[in-house]
Amino acid sequence: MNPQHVISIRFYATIFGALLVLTLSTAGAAFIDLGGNLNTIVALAIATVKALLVILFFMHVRYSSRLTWVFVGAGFFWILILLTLTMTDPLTRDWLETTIGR
Amino acid sequence: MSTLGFPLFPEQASTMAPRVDQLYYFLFGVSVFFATLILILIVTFAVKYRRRSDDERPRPISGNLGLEILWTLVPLSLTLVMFVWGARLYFITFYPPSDALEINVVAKQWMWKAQHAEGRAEIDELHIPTGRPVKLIMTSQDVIHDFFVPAFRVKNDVLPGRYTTLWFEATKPGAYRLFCSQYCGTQHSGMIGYIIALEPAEFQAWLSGGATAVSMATAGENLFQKLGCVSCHAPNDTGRGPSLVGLLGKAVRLQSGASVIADEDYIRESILNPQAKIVAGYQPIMPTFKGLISEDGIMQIIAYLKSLKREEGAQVKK
Amino acid sequence: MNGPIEERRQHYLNVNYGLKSWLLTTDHKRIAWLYLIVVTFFFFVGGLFATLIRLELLTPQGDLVQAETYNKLFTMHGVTMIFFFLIPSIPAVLGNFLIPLMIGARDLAFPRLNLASWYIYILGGLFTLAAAAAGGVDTGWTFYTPYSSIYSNTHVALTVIGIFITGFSSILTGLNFIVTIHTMRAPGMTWFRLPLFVWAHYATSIIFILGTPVIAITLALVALERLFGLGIFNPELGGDPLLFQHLFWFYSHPAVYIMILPGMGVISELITCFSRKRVFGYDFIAFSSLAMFVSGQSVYASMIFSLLSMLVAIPSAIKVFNWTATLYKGSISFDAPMLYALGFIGLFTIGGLTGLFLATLGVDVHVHDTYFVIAHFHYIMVGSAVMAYLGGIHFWWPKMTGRKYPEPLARLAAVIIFLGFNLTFFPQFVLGYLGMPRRYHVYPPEFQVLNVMSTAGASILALGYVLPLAYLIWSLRYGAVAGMNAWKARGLEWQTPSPPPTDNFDVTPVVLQEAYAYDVDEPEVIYASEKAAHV
Amino acid sequence: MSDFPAIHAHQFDDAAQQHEASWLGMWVFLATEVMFFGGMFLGYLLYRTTYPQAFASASNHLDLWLGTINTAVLICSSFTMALAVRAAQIGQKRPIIIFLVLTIVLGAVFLGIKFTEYHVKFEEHLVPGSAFAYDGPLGSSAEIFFSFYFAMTGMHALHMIIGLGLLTTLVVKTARGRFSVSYNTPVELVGLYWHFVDIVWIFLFPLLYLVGRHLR
Repeated sequence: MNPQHVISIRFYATIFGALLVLTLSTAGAAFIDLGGNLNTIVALAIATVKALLVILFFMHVRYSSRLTWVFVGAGFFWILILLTLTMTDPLTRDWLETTIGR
Repeated sequence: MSTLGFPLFPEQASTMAPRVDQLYYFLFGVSVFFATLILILIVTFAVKYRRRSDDERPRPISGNLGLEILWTLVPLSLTLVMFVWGARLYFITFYPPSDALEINVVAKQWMWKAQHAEGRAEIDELHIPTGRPVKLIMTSQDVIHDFFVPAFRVKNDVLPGRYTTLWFEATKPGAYRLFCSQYCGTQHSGMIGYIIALEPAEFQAWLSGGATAVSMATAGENLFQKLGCVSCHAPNDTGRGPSLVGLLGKAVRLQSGASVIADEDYIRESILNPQAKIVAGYQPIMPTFKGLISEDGIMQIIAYLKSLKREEGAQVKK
Repeated sequence: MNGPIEERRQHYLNVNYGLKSWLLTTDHKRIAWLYLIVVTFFFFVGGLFATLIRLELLTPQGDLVQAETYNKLFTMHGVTMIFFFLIPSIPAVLGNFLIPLMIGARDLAFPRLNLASWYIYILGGLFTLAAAAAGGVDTGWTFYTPYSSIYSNTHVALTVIGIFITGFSSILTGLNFIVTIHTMRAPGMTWFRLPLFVWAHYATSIIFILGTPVIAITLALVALERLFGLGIFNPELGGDPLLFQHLFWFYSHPAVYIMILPGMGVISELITCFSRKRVFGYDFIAFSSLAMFVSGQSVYASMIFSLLSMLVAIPSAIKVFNWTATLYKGSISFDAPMLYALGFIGLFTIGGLTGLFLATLGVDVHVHDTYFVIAHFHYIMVGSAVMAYLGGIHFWWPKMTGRKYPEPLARLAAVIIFLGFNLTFFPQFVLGYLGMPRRYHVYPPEFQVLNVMSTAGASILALGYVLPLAYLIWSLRYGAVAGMNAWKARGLEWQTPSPPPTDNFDVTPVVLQEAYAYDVDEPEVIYASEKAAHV
Repeated sequence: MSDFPAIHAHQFDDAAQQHEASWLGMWVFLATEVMFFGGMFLGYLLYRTTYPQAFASASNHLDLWLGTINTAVLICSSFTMALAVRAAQIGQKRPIIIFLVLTIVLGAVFLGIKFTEYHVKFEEHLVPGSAFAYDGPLGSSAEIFFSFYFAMTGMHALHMIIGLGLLTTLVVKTARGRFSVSYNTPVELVGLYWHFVDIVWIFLFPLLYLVGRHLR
């Protein structure tokens, strides 16, 4: 772990700029009908990129120990488990009733 | 009944009961085997290797890979057997035979209301014929309840805002206890009753007995007229709403492009929350009937719509 | 004190006196005592509720208490026992006291946070007690919506807020343990030299930090729904009544492992010490702890849930077999902690095997929500977890207090508890398969004989629980003085005086071997002090 | 690790160990926080798949302009926070205070805008409960959307308020000269917390404000 890694102001400003541009583009993209679920996917993809920029650079994870990576990963991995496992019920509920039930 | 003066096993009174009991005996056997094995090992070791002097320094044994694999794989394969067996049984309990006799059940704090298609309704009692599969279509008016008949080994949650089903086939006549097994408030333990299984002939006699009951489909038809449904949902597709003839079980294309199977839940939702799923080609103009129709009423309308299906939609009376 | 005058050695108990020195302490050992006192209080409060429940069920009619009261009794029993006794018991008392001692640290990583956790726990407890005093709550400890959110007119919000607050106590304790175990191990204390007790607490802590917040927010949403009319669980608006159950069981199914894992850690220490053997299959026990928490993650979709519940049985089975194998060719003595440990193995075996009935879908349909479930989880939570807790308290009592408890009485209590427990809960398996639903205030008369047996067992069990309370308090003053290593155990916690000094070790220990080296004569061989290592 | 001072709490061997423990502790705490918000995100996801149209139309009742501006404000505050941490790393006292105060101001602006939005929703009877009134179709499912809106943004705002409290104590501590090149862990940790709260908003913004914009 090297938390004392000092990042230059220029670099911070670049990340900051990127975040602002992404914010505007996500707001803009929302007005275009991309059809289907694509709007949501694009919006969440942009949000994920923004979150990664903040985590990696503002939060210095890019320069941190493996242990930090593990806990950052664990948090997000676990939320994925929560989401997928729980969604299996409502998603398969219809599936069971319509596909097998007939 | 056992010789102890109290029962150890519940009565077997449905086609499901022996099947569940078979699996239960299997699990029981496995459990007894392993519990005895552990008990014997512990007692043997405890006696044989009891400390005889305080100076004993037994040689360390750090483990044995073969044993570890053995006692990982044996339980694993046994549990897989249990899983597959249990899952197969579950599928049987989950999917009612298509020729089942349908009875509607509405649960509310703290009573069971059942209504037969022919019109007879009963409270905290349910008359059924033996030797014929019976399918219950259940919903709750308030909290979550659970319909449980131990002698039949069946049980299912009864949820508000949704239909759940339960099916069984009674094998011998008699009165069997019905419990609510999902805690539902103060009088939860009073929400009990009896399932009365009758020989088919007796059941028919019972059905036609009682006061001059109107069949559910007829009651539903009356409601259909009274609430003005008929003014939009004409039998031919000429109304402002889609025709409902032969609707149940059919796939419906929605405005959103998706398509759904028009089951009981769909009908119920369309009555209470009409804007949720708009049929392709129609305007979202239907008002909600929330507060204007009871759960029983919805079930009657569904029964009516089902009757339309059976009669090939010939006769929607004006 | 008679006998030779003892040198006045300074230790954590006599370093300073007065209420303030306890209530503002940051010493993990004193905080463990603070927890011990409150946890014991809640255990007996919950036990009182249980007694009333069993008395009511003596007869089929509802003659002792009204239905409303009965429903409040079983709800308050569940809430106090689960959230205020079982979850904090072993981690917050024994874990708090022992983890730094076992890994050779001077304290937990965040001592003030540790004290704060206790105050948060107290605050949550006060809310819940206030709810009980104000008239109680009748939803069942599971708080199923929409009954809890709309229909119940008891003090749901107050209780739920109490549990919400207490959740943060668990989260902070878990956080403290994780950081401590990661960063504060003594030189030479590698991961695979850690006692299994520490491994078990590591796995438990992970469930604390990843599972507890989900239940916290779920209960908070129920409270918001009651207080401000939010409509997330309201079926009138199209809310999904099962959403609550998904979120609730995401935590509560692993929570079963929160309650049992630390107990398993305790048992691993007891079995090894009293059979003087290295634990059989250390790695398998260590990894099965982690495997349990992974496969314990619950879903409500029946198929996957069933499969995961089946899979979680495997690590449990592995543990039981390994403990049994540890006895093989050992040198077994039958002190009270060992009796508890052996009782644990027996009861846990029954509890685990009956869990398979619930995991098997076809049978679960029948036994779900009946007394079968009640019996099963009492075998796990009371039969196993409480047995482990009591075994652990007895085992480490000389370390915590510097005193010995009266051994014959303790053995008697262990036997009484074991017999009373089985008489109480075994009939409930039969009741469950017969179809007696849980949470029934009145029940059909054909179930009475088994219920009478259960109530009779409960009175024996109650005696078994009061007995240790009495003699342990007695031993605080009159017990024989215990030496540094009362059981000739090999763990690091036994290589420092009893009671330990405030900083746990006078010199930072250097660990050369794992905690189960029972083949050597003198434990001093294992732990060299820093100085010795340098020489 | 010679740049750490010898001062550290008694339970630690040295300042490096203390720093490692604090840093890890904060990340473990954030993992907890992820799950905390995760429960709500899950509920949201579940309902959104059940009532896609209601969620889309209800989301159009939120003010996109204020939402976008607020996102930008929060990102600015994250930027100033990052600069405050940087200033602490290189031991410049005045810049730390300036950037912390800027962060506080931006955080307060965010909350101000948020509460303006809440007020408007209250006036429009879009707060769930007995006074809820929704003119379009799908009223009841829309009420669920607004339940999530208030629960999620409310919980987020609560985190912001806690963050502002933490930042204020940091300003006081910095002014008293508590931090230096060798000891600035609290600034670093509050920074982590603040960025985390920012990330939560980064996900809340598209999920709440942008759902149905293209269907208008």
